[in-house]
Amino acid sequence: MSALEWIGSLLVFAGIPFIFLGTLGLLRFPDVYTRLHALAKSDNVGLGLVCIGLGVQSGSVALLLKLVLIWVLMLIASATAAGLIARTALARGLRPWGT
Amino acid sequence: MALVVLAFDLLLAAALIWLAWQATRAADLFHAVVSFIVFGLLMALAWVRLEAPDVALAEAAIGAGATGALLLSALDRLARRPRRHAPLYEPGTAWGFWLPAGSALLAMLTLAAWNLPAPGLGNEILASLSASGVEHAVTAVLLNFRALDTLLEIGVLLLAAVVIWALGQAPPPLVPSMPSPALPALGRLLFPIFVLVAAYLLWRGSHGPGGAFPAGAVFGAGGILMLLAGARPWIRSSEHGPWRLILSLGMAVLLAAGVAGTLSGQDFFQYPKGTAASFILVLEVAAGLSIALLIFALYLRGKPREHGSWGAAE
Amino acid sequence: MYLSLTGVLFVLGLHGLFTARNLLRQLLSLNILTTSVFLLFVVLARLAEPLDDVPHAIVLTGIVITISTTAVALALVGRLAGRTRDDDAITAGDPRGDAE
Amino acid sequence: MTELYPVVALLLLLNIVVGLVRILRGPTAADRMLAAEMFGTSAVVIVLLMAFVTDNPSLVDVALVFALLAALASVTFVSRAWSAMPPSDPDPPCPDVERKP
Repeated sequence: MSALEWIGSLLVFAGIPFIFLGTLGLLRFPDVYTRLHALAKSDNVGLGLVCIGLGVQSGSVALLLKLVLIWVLMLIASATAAGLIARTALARGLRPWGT
Repeated sequence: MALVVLAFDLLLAAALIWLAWQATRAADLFHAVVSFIVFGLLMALAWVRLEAPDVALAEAAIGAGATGALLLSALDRLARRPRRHAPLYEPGTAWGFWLPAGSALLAMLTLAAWNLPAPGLGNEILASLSASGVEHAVTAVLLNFRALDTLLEIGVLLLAAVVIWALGQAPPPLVPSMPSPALPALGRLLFPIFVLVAAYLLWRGSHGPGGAFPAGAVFGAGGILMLLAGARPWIRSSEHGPWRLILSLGMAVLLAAGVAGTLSGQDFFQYPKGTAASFILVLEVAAGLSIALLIFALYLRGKPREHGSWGAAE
Repeated sequence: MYLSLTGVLFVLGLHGLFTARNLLRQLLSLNILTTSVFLLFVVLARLAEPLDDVPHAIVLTGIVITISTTAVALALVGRLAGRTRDDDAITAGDPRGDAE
Repeated sequence: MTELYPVVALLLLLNIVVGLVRILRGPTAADRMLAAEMFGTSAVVIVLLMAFVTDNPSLVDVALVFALLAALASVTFVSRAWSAMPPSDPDPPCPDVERKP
C-alpha cells in the first residue's frame, strides 16, 4: 500500500459523509430553499473529495483530469439547477420557511 | 464480500420494484414521471452490475437525458388540464383478479426463463473479432455482423421523426415564469463539452464501450439543452434542406454500404476484406450524426416552424 | 435473482398497461415492460460463458427503438390533449405534489 | 482500503433508497426534482467506485455521461414542466415540520 493509495482512500472516505449529510438535509429540512442549500453544497463537496481521492489513488494524470471534469460538470449542473429552481419557486410564490 | 454484493443487488432490486410501482400507480402524474426517471438512473446501475457497460452508457445517455426531457416536456401539454376526480384506473380490475393472475404469470415467466437455453455466441464472436475491423465486440456486432439490425433501427428512428413531423407544426414552447440569465450561460458553457464528449465516445467505440448510439444521444441531448437555453433551432422548414439530408444520412450510408456488398458479388453487408475498419468508421460517423439530429427532431414534437418564437429567451 | 426482478417488473408493467386510464401512465408502464425484457436479455447474456455480446447489442438497438416509440406516442398524446378538452382517456390528473 | 469500496457503494445505494422518501412525500414538485438530482450525484459516486473495484475504466465514461446530462432534467423541469403547472393555489407549506410563528 503506497502513500498515494492511502491519501486517495482517505479522501474518498472523507467525502462519503458529506453525501450522507446532504441526504439528511434533504429529508429533514423544512422547505425547498433549505433543501437546495443542503444538497447543492454538501453533495458536491463529497463528490469532489471522492473524485480527487480516486484520481490520486489511480496514479494516472489522465484519469485524474477526467474525474475532475466529472466533478466540474456536476458543479455546473447543480449550481445552475439550484439557482433556477430557487428563482422559479420564488416567482411561483413559494414562501421561504420562517417568513 | 459476497454478502455485500448480494445486499447491493437485493437493495437495488427492491428500489427498482418500488419505483416501477410508483411510476405506474402514483396518484399524481409528475410523481410518476420523476419515479420513472429515477428508475432509469437505477437501471443504469443495474446494467453496470450485470457487466453491460455499453447498455449502461446508452441508458445513461438516452434514459437519463432524452427520455427524461421528453416526458417532462410532455407534461407542459398535459398539466394545464383542470383537476378531475375521475378514477385513475379501470374500475372492476380488483386485486382479487390481479394478485393471483400476476403471481401465476410471474411463476410461468420464471419457469420459462429458467428453461431458456443460455446463449453462447461469445466464442464465435471472439473467433471472428479480428476480421471485423474493430476491437470491441459490441461495436463489431452492431456494425458488422448484425449491421442489418442497425440499418432497420435507424429506419425506425427516421420513421418516428417522419410521423412526428406529419402530425403538424411543433407546438410553441411555454415561457418560463422566471427567466434566468444562468440558462443561456449554461447552454454556452456546456454545449462544447457535449460535442467533445460525443466525439470522444464515437472514437472510443472501436475499442471499448461507446460508439454511435451513446455519442448520438449525447449530441442530441446537447441540442435539446441549447433549445431549452433559448437558442433558435437551426432546422427551419424553408431552409432546412441540408438538415433533412443529415437526418437521413445514417440510413442512406448504411443502405449504400449494404448494397455495395451485394453489388460486388458478396453478401448483403459483407465488407471487402481488409477495409472493414474504415467502412465501420464512416458508418459510425454517419449514424452518430443522424441519431443526434433524429433525437433532437423527436424532441421538437412536430414539424419545425418557419418563423415565430421558439426558445424561452424570445 | 435478477431473473425474478425481470418477472416482477414485467408483471408490474403489464398491470399498469392494462389498467391505467391515463395515456401517459400507460406509456410509462410500457417502458417498464420493455426494460424488463432488456433485463432478461442481459441476465441471460451474463449466464453464458464467456460473456455473450450479441444480447447487449440487441438491447442497445432496443433502447433506441423504445425512445422513438415513446416520442411518437408522446406527440400523439400531446395532440390528443390539444384537440379534446375533456376526455377520460387523457385525464392528466394534477401533476403537482398535492393531489388527493 | 479498496476492499471497503463495495461497502461504501452499498451505503450510498442505501442513501438513495432513504432519499426515495422525499420523492414519495413531496410535497412540492420541486422537492421531487431535487431528490432526483441528488440521486444523480450518488449514482455517479457508485459508478466511480464500481469502476475502481472491478478495474474497468470504461465505467468512468458512464459516470461522465451521467454528470454531463445531470443538468438536463432539472433545466427541462424548470423551463417546461413546472412553468406550466397551475399557479393559482400556492404550494402547500411543508406539513411535516412545524412552522415558526
